[in-house]
Amino acid sequence: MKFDSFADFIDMGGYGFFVWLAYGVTFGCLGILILHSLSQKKKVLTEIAKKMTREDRLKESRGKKS
Amino acid sequence: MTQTTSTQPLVSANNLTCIREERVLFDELSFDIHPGDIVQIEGPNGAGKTSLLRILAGLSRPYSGDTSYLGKSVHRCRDEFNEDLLYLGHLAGVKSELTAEENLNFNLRISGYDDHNTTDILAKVNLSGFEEALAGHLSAGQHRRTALARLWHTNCKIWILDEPFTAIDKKGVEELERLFIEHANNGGCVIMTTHQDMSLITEPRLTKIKLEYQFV
Amino acid sequence: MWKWLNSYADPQRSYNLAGTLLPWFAGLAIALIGVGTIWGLLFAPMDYQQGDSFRIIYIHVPAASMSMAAYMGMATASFIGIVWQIKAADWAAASIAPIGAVMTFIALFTGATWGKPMWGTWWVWDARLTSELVLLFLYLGVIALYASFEDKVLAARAAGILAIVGVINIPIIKYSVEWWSSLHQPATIKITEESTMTGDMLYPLLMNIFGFGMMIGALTLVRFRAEVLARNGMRPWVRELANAEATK
Amino acid sequence: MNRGISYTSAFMTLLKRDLQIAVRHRGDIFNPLLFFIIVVTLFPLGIGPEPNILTRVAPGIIWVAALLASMLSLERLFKADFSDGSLEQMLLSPQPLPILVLAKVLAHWILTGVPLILVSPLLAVLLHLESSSYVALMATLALGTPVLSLLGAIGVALTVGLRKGGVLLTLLILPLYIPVLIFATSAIDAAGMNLPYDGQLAIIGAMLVGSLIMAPFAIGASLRVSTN
Repeated sequence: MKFDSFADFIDMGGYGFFVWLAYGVTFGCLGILILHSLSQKKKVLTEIAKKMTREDRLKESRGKKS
Repeated sequence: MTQTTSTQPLVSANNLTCIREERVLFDELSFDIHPGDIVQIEGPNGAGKTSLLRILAGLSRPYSGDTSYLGKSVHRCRDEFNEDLLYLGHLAGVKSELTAEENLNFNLRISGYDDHNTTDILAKVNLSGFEEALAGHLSAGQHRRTALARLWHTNCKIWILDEPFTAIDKKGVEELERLFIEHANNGGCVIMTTHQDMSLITEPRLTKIKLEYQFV
Repeated sequence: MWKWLNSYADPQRSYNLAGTLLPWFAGLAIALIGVGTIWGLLFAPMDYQQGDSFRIIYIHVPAASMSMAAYMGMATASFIGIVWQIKAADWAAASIAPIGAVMTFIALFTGATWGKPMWGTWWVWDARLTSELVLLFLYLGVIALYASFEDKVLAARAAGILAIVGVINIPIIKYSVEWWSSLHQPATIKITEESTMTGDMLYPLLMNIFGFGMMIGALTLVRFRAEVLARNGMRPWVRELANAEATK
Repeated sequence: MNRGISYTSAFMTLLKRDLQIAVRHRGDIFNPLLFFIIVVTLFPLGIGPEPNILTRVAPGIIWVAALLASMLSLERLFKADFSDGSLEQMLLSPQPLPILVLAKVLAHWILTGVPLILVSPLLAVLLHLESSSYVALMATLALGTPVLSLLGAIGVALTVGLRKGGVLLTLLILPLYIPVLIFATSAIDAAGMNLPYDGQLAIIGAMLVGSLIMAPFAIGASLRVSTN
């Protein structure tokens, strides 16, 4: 452990603001990217499901006409 | 192992699948077109007629499957295929800033011809006297005829025509039909789409390929 | 030669393969980045020149090196997709692009926060920062081009051509920017080369570089799976999955 | 029916046609040129008329304006041919596509690049460019603008089928223009200080040769994709 206290660790030898800004933004971006990537699968599948119901309706209406 | 015989298909489609915007237009479509065939692609709007013609012409790539020319995959012999192909799409490929003559001249030269007499050819499509007129000033029918004029000066065997009769009057349609029959009798083939009824080219002479509207 | 790749071009197989690989990549990434970052922040010795601000290196350098590597990966996938017409490669390229762009952004941002205490300014037109900025533009171009085609088969091919053109140009751009900055570098700003690192400083860095690589791999797999589903919406196996999702 | 037309003859046919169309459509030639001139004249109004400052920034201004003008005019390179179907005919022509594409790019350069080179000394006067840099300015423009046309045509070919291509095009091709910009302006700077600048010119020349060889293939491939 290179720091004597927790306050020291946060202070980062006076550079705390910059170090924590860099780490914060990095992990923030990564978090958003990860969540976005994970949510894509669900989004795609619900969209396909929606499209399938649309197609069913289209088939029905065509079936009635002919 | 195929021998080059008269029965060898000029163009064949092998298991063509076309998917546009996640919709299947046609799936595993196969057919052969032999010399002498006049083929009409039929189907409702949105069934993929134009897409099929563009795939056959090599402008679009199918999702899977391929087309072949004289038994060889078109990918392998694109230059030879292009030399034997005359394609006219929805859009005429006629520049409104150029005169009818310049347009025809350019279109022929870009396909490799250099010994043509544009005045004679334009006369065949009833454009005598309009040689010097800017294509932009011509009527829709005359505009179309400027594009179609190429059909009268070509040695391509494969004609792929998307709605060739659009804006053409009855007499003009008949002339075109006669030209198609003559071309087919000379060992060529015509693949086309049209919503108009033809008077000369009818059922036994005409082969139809029906495309259904696919829901999936 | 490409037969082995072709067998994985089948969408369902590649979807499942990506699924089996994913936990390994994700697990390794979390472990490596976790250990590397804590080690770097807490236990690595302080740099005698830059003090504790140098600890930004543990995310800056991995992000910067991976931003480049991701572009190479994307361009390679595009190349395979275009030349051998393997659609799975196109989908992979499409999945890497946004990840690479985020990496590039992180590299730029952490570079700026490191630059402020070191050089006294958030941004300098330093060769490395400038090339990184250009790389970000290249990524955004690929993403924007992919997004603007309705038909994603075409979109992938168009974006692929652009990615390949970009790869040919990256060395030229990099060289010209370096040459340009050596010409215009104001004398007052001295860029400290990374001073020779002791093992204690280096190991967490290597862990994080490797960990970022694994993380990119894992994210690519996640996005790749979604991309496979989106592009194969007409296949029965995808429809089954969609039905299962809808009834859930 | 004779079909033995040579590559050169096909190239010349297309080049002649494009020039002919442009002559009948004069706005296409003058608009980018006017844009170039107006952008350059805006700079002194924006940064003040001191000759010293203008001399310092003149190479950059002229070159950035040239980049923008080239992009503005490039947008229409394939658009008309795409929307009236002549592009399809070119793609199906038995002539090799890279040759046809090269003819189109050359026509574009003659119509937009050459006027730009000719008018540049006038703008250099307005911006108080060092008198020793005039030759360098024209030489870099002469070697550099064809590179802009060739690289830009790749982006145009990729976006020709899209309805909203404009901003996207900027994003796609401006990064590729950076090396040309860097070497061209530094050559002019060097000439202003009476230093040799043949090294920079040689590099731009190398870029020209490289893009002449590779760009037509990339443009052709892009056209096949975007007209699909």
